[in-house]
Amino acid sequence: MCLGIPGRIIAWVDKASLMAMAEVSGVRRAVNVACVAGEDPIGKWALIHVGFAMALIDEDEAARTLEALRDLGEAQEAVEQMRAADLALEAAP
Amino acid sequence: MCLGIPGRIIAWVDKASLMAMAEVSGVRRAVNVACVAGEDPIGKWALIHVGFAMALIDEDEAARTLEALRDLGEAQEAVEQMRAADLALEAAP
Amino acid sequence: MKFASEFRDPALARALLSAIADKADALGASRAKPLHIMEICGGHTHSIFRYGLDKLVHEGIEFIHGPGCPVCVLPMARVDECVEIAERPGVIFTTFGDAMRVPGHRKSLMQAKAGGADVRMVYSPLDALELARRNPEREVVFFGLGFETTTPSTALSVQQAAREGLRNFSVFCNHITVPEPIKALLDDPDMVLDGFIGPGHVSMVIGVHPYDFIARDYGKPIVVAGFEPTDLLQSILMILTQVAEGRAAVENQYGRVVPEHGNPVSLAAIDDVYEKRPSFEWRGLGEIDASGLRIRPKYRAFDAEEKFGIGYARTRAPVPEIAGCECGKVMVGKLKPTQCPQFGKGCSPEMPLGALMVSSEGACAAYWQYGSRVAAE
Amino acid sequence: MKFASEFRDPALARALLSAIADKADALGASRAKPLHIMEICGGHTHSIFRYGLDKLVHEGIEFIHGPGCPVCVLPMARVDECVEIAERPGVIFTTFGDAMRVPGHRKSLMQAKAGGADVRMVYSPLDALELARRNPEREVVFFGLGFETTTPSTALSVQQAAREGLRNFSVFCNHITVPEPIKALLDDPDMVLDGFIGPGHVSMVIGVHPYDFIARDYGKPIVVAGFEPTDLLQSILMILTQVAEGRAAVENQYGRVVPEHGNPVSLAAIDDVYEKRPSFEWRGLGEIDASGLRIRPKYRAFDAEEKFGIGYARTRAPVPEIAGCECGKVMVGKLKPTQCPQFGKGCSPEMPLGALMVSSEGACAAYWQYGSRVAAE
Amino acid sequence: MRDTHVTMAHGGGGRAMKELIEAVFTSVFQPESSEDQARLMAAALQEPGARLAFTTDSFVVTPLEFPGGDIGKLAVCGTVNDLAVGGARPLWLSAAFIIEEGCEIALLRRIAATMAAEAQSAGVRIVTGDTKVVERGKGDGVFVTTSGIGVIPPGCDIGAAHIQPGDAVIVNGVLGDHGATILAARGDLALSTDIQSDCASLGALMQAALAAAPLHAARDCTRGGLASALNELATEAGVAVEIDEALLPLRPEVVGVCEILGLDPLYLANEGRLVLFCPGASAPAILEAMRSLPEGEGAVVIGQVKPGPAGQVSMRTRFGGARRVDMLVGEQLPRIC
Amino acid sequence: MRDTHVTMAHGGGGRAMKELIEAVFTSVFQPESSEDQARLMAAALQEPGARLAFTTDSFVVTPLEFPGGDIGKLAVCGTVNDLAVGGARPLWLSAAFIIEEGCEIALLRRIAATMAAEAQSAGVRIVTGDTKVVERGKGDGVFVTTSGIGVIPPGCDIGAAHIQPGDAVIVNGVLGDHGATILAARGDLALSTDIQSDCASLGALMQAALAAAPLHAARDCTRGGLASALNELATEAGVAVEIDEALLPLRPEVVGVCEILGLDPLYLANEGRLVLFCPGASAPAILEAMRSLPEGEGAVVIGQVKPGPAGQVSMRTRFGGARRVDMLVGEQLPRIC
Ligand code: SF4
Ligand code: SF4
Ligand SMILES: [Mg+2]
Ligand SMILES: [Mg+2]
Ligand SMILES: [Mg+2]
Ligand SMILES: [Mg+2]
Ligand SMILES: [Mg+2]
Ligand SMILES: [Mg+2]
Ligand SMILES: [Mg+2]
Ligand SMILES: [Mg+2]
Ligand SMILES: [Mg+2]
Ligand SMILES: [Mg+2]
Repeated sequence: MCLGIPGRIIAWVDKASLMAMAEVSGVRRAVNVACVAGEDPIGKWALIHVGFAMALIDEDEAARTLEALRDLGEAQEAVEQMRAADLALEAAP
Repeated sequence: MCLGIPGRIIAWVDKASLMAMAEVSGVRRAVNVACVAGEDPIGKWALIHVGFAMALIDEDEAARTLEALRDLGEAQEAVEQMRAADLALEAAP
Repeated sequence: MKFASEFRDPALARALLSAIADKADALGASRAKPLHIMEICGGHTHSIFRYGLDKLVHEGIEFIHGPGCPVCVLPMARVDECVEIAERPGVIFTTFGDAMRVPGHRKSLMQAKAGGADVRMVYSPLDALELARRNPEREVVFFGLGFETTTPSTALSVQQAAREGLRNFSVFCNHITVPEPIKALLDDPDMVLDGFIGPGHVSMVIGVHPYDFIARDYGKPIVVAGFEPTDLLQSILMILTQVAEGRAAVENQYGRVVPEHGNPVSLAAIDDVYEKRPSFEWRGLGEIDASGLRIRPKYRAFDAEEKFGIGYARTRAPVPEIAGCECGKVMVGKLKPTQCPQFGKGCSPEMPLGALMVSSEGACAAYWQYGSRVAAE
Repeated sequence: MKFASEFRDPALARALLSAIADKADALGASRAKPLHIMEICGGHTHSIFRYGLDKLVHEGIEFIHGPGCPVCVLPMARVDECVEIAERPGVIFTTFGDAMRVPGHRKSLMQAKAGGADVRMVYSPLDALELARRNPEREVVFFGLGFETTTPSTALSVQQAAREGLRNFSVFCNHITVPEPIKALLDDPDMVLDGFIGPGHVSMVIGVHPYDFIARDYGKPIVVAGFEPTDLLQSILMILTQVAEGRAAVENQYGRVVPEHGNPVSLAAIDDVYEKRPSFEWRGLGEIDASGLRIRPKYRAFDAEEKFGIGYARTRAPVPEIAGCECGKVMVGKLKPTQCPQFGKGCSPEMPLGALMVSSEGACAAYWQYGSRVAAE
Repeated sequence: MRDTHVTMAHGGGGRAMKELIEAVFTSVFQPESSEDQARLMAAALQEPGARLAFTTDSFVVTPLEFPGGDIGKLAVCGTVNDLAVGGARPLWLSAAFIIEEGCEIALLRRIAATMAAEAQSAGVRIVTGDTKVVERGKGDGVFVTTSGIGVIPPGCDIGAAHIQPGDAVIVNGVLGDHGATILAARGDLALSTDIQSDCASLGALMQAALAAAPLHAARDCTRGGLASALNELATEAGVAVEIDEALLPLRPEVVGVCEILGLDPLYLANEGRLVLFCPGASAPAILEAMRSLPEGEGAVVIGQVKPGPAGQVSMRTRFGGARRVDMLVGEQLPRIC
Repeated sequence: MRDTHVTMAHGGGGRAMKELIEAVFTSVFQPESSEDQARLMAAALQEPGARLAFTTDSFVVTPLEFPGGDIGKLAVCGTVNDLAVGGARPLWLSAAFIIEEGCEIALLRRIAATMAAEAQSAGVRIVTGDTKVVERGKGDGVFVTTSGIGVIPPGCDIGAAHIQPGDAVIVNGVLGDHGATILAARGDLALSTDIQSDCASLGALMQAALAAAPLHAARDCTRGGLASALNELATEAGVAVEIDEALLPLRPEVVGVCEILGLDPLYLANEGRLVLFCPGASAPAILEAMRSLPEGEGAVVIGQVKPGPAGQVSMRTRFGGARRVDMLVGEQLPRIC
């Protein structure tokens, strides 16, 4: 449930009613930023759901996740190389 | 102004609200007969205007008018024959 | 069609035409010095052109097309008010088809409909009543237009609405009466008329006596006539006979439909529902005393003027007609349609400038439609 | 698309798939004896099929598609009520597109629209508010549907309507919450689940702690996950790791979006506008205590249940579901969609019998749409 | 199909649409392939000097079904007739449907069945088509647009330009039945009658007339009635046309509708009537040929062509008057005055 | 004309209608005669073995004008394309307009101008037409129905039945631009983008492809998008089609619209896109030929044909998964979950 999509808050539309313009891949729509207005959201990335910016995206955390995945990728490659070597050894007569 | 057309009142539709069916050359429509309901209008010819039977048609009077016209026709024919004869006489050498 | 076809008999018509010609010759009427006969009623105008009587009748008879077309005499300001009511949200504006194309200053009702107003053509005020019953959440306004022939139907519908306690039905009452403008025409010193063909269906309601003043006070013959071609021809013959005999009387050609004293039910309904306005504006004729009807206070709940705060009583400053439009002069017989500088140029049925070009009873439309157009070209 | 494309990287996915396979092998999971992992959220179900993860992942991992699709768990009686409201004269019924095709007993909202009801799809409750502003003479009803992800948007819209004093806007509130049905599932003695993928966007609002009971009381691992394919694979890996390590904890894979304690503004709006219903009916799951939200009395003016005297509180007698529909069993993982006797026969996306065939998040629709259909044929 | 009414889903381009098209249209029209174009050959078209005739009309009518026909019959007859009056032998039709959300599927089936039956009896095939669905309130049940292809055999050349002073003017039957039927069937004027639409395909009739004797031009009298067709032709041909009121075939009921509403039957729509111009000498043979077919039973001469004034149509009234019969201005409105 | 908006009078069959037609349509389309049928000859049609292609489509779109085109452009391109993808050289179009009362006449003029321009650049003539006016609330501004006639030269025979396993599947450019443009232009979702409709006539492109190398079939991807066209063709041909997600050309904005609304770009409508099936060996030459024209600049292979399962379309996802690409069920609805 709950289709959410990352978009960048690019400008205020009406600060009084907490409406700002969000952009997703070049597509713009005014969204309500009440939930993320604790800090100035302009320029930030947020998770957009049914016309509301529901959460700011933590860019560092995103980078950390990707980093961890890349590390895993390398580790897994090493494991697979080892496994391939093992298999080659086993297959050797 | 005031397009009116002779139609025959053929049956009651709703006597309480003085609505009856009128027929004009095989075309039927319910009309209000309040204005002609002094005598029972069913079977009678009436002058229909904007959905109301506005007057009963006096059949004797209609016949009298036509009769007068026919008489005129005969008289006029006679006059013309006489005139033609006159002309013929005048034209005679 | 019984009571119609018989009166369209070419043989009878021929006899009448010949008798008329004889009378007209006897009276010395000629194209140069014609007898002027006004058919008051637009329905008669329509019949004259539809059957080509204008071309068949002796050339010493000239028809003057009178003000008896309710569409033609409606001032533009009334049309503007119709449009204004029709454009209100929630309103269903009902009207006879005749009024759809009459130009207002901004637009006609047909154009208002195209612009989104809910305008519906009805055949009868009864159909408007039925719309009101079926659409209780909408306000159904009926455009009450017409002379005495039509006024009873609107009155009876208002009475019916009152009986049913309908709260969403009202009439925008612009009904008018025939005798007053005739009097105004007769008072015009420029007017030369030799006799009148009286509107038969008006007399079906009001009888023949309301025209007594024409014969008595102005010395003009008037024959109340039916609408079939022999009716009209017979009436002309009757007028010529009066002229020839030096008489002026109110005669009734249309006895099969017109009772001497009119229809009591209709008269009672008219009296119950309407009262006379002090005066009413006619296109081309200006203000005429006591020539318009309004809804009596006891039926205020069904009066669109009251409901919408609009209408004649509230907009007495006369709204100017379109410049260049000579409808007024044509309507009183001072100009022939083809003498109007707009005829066939700025004004044609597809783009009428004046109301006389809209209604098929209007003299200009009749001239155009039925072939006298060439005269202008 | 930033924050999305990176998490769809095939290389990263390959590594994750390989690591998962290793872990699954190590745990002795096989097609015959799989590990059962429930993705609670329909969004996850959708992603799994959209990216073909079900076919890519080690065969010892079996996905159980949980009840986290608000459309799928909506009882038919609610749809009937939507239709009833939508069919009232004057109402503009607004809804997310998802709900349009869900069958009711008489008809779906799409069919009601075809029948003349003014049903409009909106992208946001803000669009419904705007419709209310622009149509002051109409009653605009918004169908509030969804879990905690969506509840704040409705709540904020109600608050906004109240601030503006809108009198023609109301919400037909059928919002529901995630933790309660999970508890119900865990209490089912037949249920064998090895771990949960937690709905990331729900936790974006409510944080991760509402799931503590899953680990603490039931000893099951749960990883709150994002919706991109690597998010899902990483979460599976994290669950397998917990299983391998004999741990059961609430972990957060989706840290870039999910704050531990959720979003305070959203939580405050929820608290201000809604209160828990004593219980709420779920399709396939029956009544679940405290699993539904209703609008608090202070916002009664915006509560469609109050305005129309309709809704859950008033129709407690459960309305029977369509006979032959096995949605309930599929939803709790007791049947695979292809094991439902109706699958692909009486029930297909063009003519859905059950809600699981309607929503693109429904397990049956996903099976059909994304290729597991053949199994049934 | 389980659905009883059309929803927006049936216009989406997907499975629901395919199902609707198959259940309602292609099952009845039976096109030869599922390609979205018909591929056609006709020997007559390849004859040297043969010309292809191509025409189109959209049909919009309320009510969709009426005594004597439905919108589908109109759509087939109308396009067949537009081909036929030009001397073409109608061969193939296309049919495109714009359906309003909420339209009853059973109604669509009836319309398709009528179309198939009428096409068969007119000797044409409906070879390609299309359906679209529009939201409720943006359509009116269903609109049908047909286009038609026919072949004009070598040597056949008729049209307004060939009309000559002295030509006889012929119609194939009573006028205005369709228009009067629709006015009554609409219901808002609360009129009831027993009249039926004259809706009919006139391909065979035209072929019979062409075979009988030389003729100059023909046109079907549809919207705007006989008066508009005559005015168009008189203008295009640069001649005058004079018709005779006493010769006009009119049903009493049609006259009745016109009298009640203040309409002129010359402007009422027809859907199975044509006006035909031929040398006076051809008239007897053509009348005889026409009268041998049911759709020409009522064929009569109603007037003749005069040298001028160019573009003018007039009518001799029953007692010898004459009146201009102008083109309809806007639409005919019922009037009370 | 003095009128600025269409009223019912413009549909009445009389002078107002004639004036509208002349002022707005025939003055721009310039048909050869005023007969209500075009009379046509084309040498290509009389070649032995030549076949006539005939197709029709109604066009209904909101808004009537949108970035990259208007309903008139759609109506010309759509019918030209339905002819072109069958191997026919488009020759003649008919155009029928159903106009809602109140429609702005200036808008109609713009639409007619677009149609004339597009027809000219596509090398076809609009030779016959029709207009109807419907009451307000019974239409949607204007609907346009075009029918088209083309000629399939002797020896040219392409179609679904010719598709073979091993065929390359080619599209001529980015997908979904039209659908995404319309969704945004409609305004009710309050999305704004810079995308334009892909609306284009593909007659020249098809001729270029046909000239370049043998090809088996082509179809324009309109309503229901690429997915529906592929499903139709796979079913008709009795083959499976496998496309590759990584090869699909998609504009970021289109992806954006889809992500926001939960839509799948495979189902978005196109109006200037076709999918083409050719032997693998033909692909390079066909791609080159297509890319030499602006409407084929973005031509790429997106997949290939497999023997079976018959009728199945699947997509290899970016990381090696596979998913079924079923036909669209009803219409794509924006979703939040
Ligand atoms: S031609 Fe037109 S403007 Fe002149 S009098 Fe007649 S209606 Fe009025
Ligand atoms: S196949 Fe249909 S009826 Fe069966 S469980 Fe799925 S949705 Fe329910
Ligand atoms: Mg045509
Ligand atoms: Mg036609
Ligand atoms: Mg025609
Ligand atoms: Mg099509
Ligand atoms: Mg409608
Ligand atoms: Mg087509
Ligand atoms: Mg097409
Ligand atoms: Mg196509
Ligand atoms: Mg036409
Ligand atoms: Mg509309």
